[in-house]
Amino acid sequence: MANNTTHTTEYKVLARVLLVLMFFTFLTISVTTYHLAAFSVTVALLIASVKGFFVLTYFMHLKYESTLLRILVAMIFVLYAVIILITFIDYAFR
Amino acid sequence: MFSNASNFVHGSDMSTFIIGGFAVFILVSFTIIMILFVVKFNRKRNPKATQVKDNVMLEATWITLPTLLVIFMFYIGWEGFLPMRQDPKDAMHVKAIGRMWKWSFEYPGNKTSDTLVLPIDKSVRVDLLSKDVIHGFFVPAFRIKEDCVPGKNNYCWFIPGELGDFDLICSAYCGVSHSYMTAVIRIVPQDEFDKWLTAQKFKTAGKNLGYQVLDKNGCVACHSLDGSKSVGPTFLGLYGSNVEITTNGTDHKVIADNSYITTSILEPNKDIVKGFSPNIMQSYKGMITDKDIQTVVEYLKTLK
Amino acid sequence: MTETKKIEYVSYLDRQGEYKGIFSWIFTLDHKRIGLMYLYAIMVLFFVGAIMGLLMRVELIAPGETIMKAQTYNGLFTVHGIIMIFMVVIPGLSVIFGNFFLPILIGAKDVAFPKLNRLSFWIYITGCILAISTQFLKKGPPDTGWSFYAPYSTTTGTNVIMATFAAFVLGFSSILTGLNFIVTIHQMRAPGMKFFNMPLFSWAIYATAWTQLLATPIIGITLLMLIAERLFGIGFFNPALGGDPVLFQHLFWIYSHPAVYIMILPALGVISEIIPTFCQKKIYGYKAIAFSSIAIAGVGFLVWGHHMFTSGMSDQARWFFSLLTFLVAVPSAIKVFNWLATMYKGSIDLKPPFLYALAFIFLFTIGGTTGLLLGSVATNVQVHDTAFVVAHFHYIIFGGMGFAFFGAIHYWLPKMYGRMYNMKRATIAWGINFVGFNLLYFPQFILGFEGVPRRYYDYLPQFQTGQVISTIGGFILIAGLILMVINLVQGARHGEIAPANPWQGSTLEWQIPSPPSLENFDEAPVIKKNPYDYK
Amino acid sequence: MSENVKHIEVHRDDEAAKLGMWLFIFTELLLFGGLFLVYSVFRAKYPANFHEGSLELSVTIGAINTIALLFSSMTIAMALTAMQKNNKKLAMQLIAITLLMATVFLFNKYIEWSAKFEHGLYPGSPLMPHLDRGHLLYFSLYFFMTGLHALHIIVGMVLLSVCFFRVRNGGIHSKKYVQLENGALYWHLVDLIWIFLFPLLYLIT
Repeated sequence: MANNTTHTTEYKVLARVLLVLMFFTFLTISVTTYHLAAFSVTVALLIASVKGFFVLTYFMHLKYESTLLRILVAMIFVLYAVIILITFIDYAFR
Repeated sequence: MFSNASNFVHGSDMSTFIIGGFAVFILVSFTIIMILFVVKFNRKRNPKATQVKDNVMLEATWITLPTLLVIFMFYIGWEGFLPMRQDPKDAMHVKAIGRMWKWSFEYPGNKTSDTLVLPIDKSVRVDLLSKDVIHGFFVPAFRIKEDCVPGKNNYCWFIPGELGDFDLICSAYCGVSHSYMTAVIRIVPQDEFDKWLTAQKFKTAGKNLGYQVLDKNGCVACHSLDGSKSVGPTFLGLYGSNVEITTNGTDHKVIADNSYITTSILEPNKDIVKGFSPNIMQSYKGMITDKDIQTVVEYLKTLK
Repeated sequence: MTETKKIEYVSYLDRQGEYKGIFSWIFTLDHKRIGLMYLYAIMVLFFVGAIMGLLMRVELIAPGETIMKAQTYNGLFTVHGIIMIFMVVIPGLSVIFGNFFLPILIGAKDVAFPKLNRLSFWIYITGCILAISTQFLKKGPPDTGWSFYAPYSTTTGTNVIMATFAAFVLGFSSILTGLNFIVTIHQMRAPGMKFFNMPLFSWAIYATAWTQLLATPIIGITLLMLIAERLFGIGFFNPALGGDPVLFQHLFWIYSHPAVYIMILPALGVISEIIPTFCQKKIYGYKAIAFSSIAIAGVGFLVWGHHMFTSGMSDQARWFFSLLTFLVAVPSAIKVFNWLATMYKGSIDLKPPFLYALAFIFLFTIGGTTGLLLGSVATNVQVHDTAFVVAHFHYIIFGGMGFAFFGAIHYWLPKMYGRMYNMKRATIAWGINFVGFNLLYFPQFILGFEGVPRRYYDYLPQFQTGQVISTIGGFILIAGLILMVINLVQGARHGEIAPANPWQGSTLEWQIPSPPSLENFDEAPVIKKNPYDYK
Repeated sequence: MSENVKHIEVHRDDEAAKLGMWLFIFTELLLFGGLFLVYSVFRAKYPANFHEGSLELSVTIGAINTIALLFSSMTIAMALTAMQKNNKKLAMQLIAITLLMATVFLFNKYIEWSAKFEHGLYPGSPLMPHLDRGHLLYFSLYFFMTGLHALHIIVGMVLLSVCFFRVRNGGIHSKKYVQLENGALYWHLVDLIWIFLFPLLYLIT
C-alpha cells in the first residue's frame, strides 16, 4: 500500500497563503463599510469562498491529492448547493 | 363514473385510475413472466443454463420507455392537481381553525360554528389555521387534504357538488385524541345556508377577558367550563376546591389556589390530578405572560 | 483455491485471539464476528418491534378501546417506528451482511478500520439502550411518531429528548460504518479487482455508504436543534417565536428520504446476488444495475419534498419534487427488468433464497407502483398521511428490505455457520410469511384510500372488516417468522455440515471454506474474471 | 500466537486513513450545512432583524478571532512540513503555537459570550421571547452556530494535543505522520467553517 505520499509544502508557500488569506479578511471587512445592499451577501460569500479555496488547496494539500479526492470534495459542495437551491424552490415562491 | 362530491374528485380519481391501472398491469406482467420462467427454465426441465449476451438496444429500450411513461404519469397528476391551487376570486372565505383536538370554523361577519355548513355549487376557500401543532384538513370524499400549520396561512378551495354530510378528519398526527378530531361538513342549498348563517352566534366578542385568554391558548379544548370530564379536569368550581394530586409518585391533597394554578400552567406534569394521564399537556412556560395567568386565575374564581 | 494450502484451517468461529470466551466477541476486531453480533442484536430488536406492531394490530381489531389507552398506542407506534427504522432497517443489511461479506466479496482480509468498526458496533448498542430506556423512564415513551414533527415534538410532555438523542447516537454509528465501507472499497480490493469486477452487492453497499455518510449529518444537526429547542426554546421550529415548523420537515426529510434508499439499496444488491446464483447465469446488464444503484442514491437526495406535498409548499416545489420522484422510479425499474432477463434461459433452482427473491420482486413492485400514486400530486392529496402510506412503506421496507434480508440469511447462512438449515421447513415458512404479509398490509391500501388516516387509535365501524383481515394477517406473519427463525437457529447450531459452495455460486465468498477462516483468504486472491462467470 | 493483534498490525495504509479523514470532514461540512440552511431560510425571512443583530456583535473581536484561526491553520500546516523534514523540535513548537492560538480564540469567545449573557441575551433567557422574532432567531443561531463551532475547536485541541505528545515520544515521526496530518486536516476544517461563519454572523449588512 502507498504510505507517506503526501507532498511536502514549503514554509514559504504556507506563509504566502496566510498573507493572501489576511488580505481577503481585511477586504471583506472593509467592503461591509460600503452599503452594497443586495450584493453584500454575494460579495461576502464570494470572498469567503475564495478564502475557503485557498485553505482547501494549500493548507489541506488538495492541490497535490488524487483527482478522485478533488472530485469528491467538489461534489460535496455541489451537492450542498443543490440542496440549498431546492429548499429555496419552496421558500422563494411562498 | 366518478362521484361529484367536489370539483376535484374527477381529476384526482382519473390520475388514480391511470396510474393504478398501470401499476396493476406492471404487477401482473412481472408475475406472469416470473411464473413462466420458473416453470419453463426449472432446473429439472432445463439443467443447463444458456448464457445470453447483453443487448444494448434492449437496455436502451427499457430505460427510455419507463422514463417517457413516468413523465406522462407526472403530467396527468399535475393536471389533476393544478386546479386545486387556483382558487377563484369570488370564492367565499371561511376559516378552519384546528386546535388540540377540535375544529372550529369562522364565517365572514364574525360568525362561528363547530360544523362546516356550506352552500352547494358555490366555490369556497378555506383558510387553514392552527392554534398549536400541525393538523391536517382532510375530507376524503372531496379528495382534499392540506395541513394547518401554525404560523402559516395555508388554504384549500373547492366547489361542493352533492348535498349531505361529509366527514372532515385530522390527518396530521397531533396527540392523544388525534383520531377523535373530526367534524362534519354539511352541504345544503343556498337558501338554507343563508338562514343557517344568520342564526349562528357571533364570535367570542363580548365574552369575558379571562375566557378570551383561555380560548386563545386553546385551554378550553381539554378543560371544560361546565363540569363535564374531558381530556383534562374541568375548570368549573376548580378554584378553592380540594384537589387530589400525585406529585413524584406520592398522593396528596392541595387547595387549588393561585400558586397551584400557576404551577399547573407552567409545569403541567408536576402535579397530576387523580384519574388523568400525565404528559398530555404541554408546558406554557414562555408562551403565556404572568399577567395573562393572573387574568385566568381571576376568571376561574368566578366559575362556581 | 485455498483448500489445498498447508496452513491448518481453523474457522473464525473457533479461533480466539488474545481474549477468550465471551470477550473474544466483545473485543473482537474481526468483521465477521462483528457482523454476527449485529445480526443477534438486530434480530432481538426486530422481534421487539414486531411484537409492538402486533399489539397495535390487536388494538385495532375493533373500534374503540380494545386493549390499551390512546396514549399507550401513540407511544407504541412511535417506539415501533424508532426501533424498526433507526435500529433494524437502516443498519440492517449493510451492517450484518455488509460487514460479513463486503471484505470477502472484494477479496480483502478485513474492513479498512477494524477498530472503528468495533467502535461503531458499541455506539450502536449504546444508542439502542438509550432509545429502549425511554420506555422505562419517568416521563414515558415519546409519542411523536418516529418523524418527531415540530411543534408537537417540542411541546409534548413525553421523553422526546432521550429518544432524539438516541437517534443522534445511532446516526453516528451509521456514519462511521458508511465511512469504513467506502474506504474499504477504495483501498482494500484484491489485486486485479477493478470497480467493475466487484459483485453487485458491493456496488449496492458502496452507494448506500455514500448516502449514509452524506445524509446522516443533516438529521444529526436537526435532532440537536430539536433538543436545543426543548431545552432552551431557541425557536427555530416554534411559530410562536418566529420559527418555521415546515423547515423542520425539510431538514428531517433531507435525511429521511435518502434513508429510505439506505434501507432498500443493499436489498437490491442482495437480490442481484441471489438471482444469478440460482439461475446459474451471468447477471444481465451488470453495468446498468451497478449504475442504477448510484443513480438511485444520487437522485434520491433530491426528492425529499414529496413527503410534504400537503404542508403548504410552493407550487413550484410541488411539481419539481413530483417530477423527480417519478424519475427516481426508473432506475429501480431497470433493475427489475435486468433480473427478469437474467432468469430467462437460466437453470432455475427453487431453493428458499430464490423464493425470497421472487417474493421480493412481487412485493417491491407493489410497493414501488403504489409509490407512484403517492408521488403524483393529484392522488397524493387523497392518500397522503393515510393507511395507504403505511401499507406502501411496509411493502417497500418490510416486503422489500425485510424479504431481501430473509433471502440473504437463507443464502449466506451456510457460509456464515458452515451448516445447512432444513429446506422444507424454510420453504413452508416462506409460504406462510408471504401470505401473512399480504393479508396484513394489502387491506391497508384500501382502508387508506377510503380515508383512514395513519396513526389513528380508533376508526369508524365501517372499516372494521379491513382491520380484522389485517390483524389476522399479522398473526399469520408472526407465526411464519417464528417458524423461520427456529429453523435457522436449529440449522446454524445442529444442521448438517454445509459444503464450501452449496449453491454453486461464482462470487469469491463461495471459493473459501465454510465457515471462513479468521483472515478469510489464506492466500491473497488474484482476480482475473467477472464476478458472475457461469459456464 | 495472538491472532487478533497480528491481524491489525500487519496492515498499515496511510492513504486509507487520510481518505477516511476526508470522508469524516465531509460529514462535518454537511453537519454545519444543515445550520447554514436554517440560517439562510431565516435570513431571507427577516433580513432587517438579522442586520440589526449583526450590528450588536463586535467586528473587532470577530476579526481577531479570524486572524487567530487563520494563523493557527498556517502553523499546523507548517508543523506537518516540519515533521516531513524530520524537524521534531520545530514541529512541536508549531503545534504548541496552534494550541495557543486556539486558546486565544476560545478566550475571545468567552468574553464575547459573557457580554451577551450580561445583557440577558442567551437561549432560554427571560428577555429572549420579548425580542423581535428575527432578532431572537438571529441570536439563537449565533449561539448555536458559534457554540457548535467552539465545541469543534475543543475537539480539535484534544486531537492536536494527542499529536503533540505522540510527536514528543516518537509515535509520530518523519516516516509515519498520518496522524498529525489528519489532526491538521481537522483543524483546517474548523478554520474553513469559521471563514464562512465570520461574514455571515458579523459582517453582512
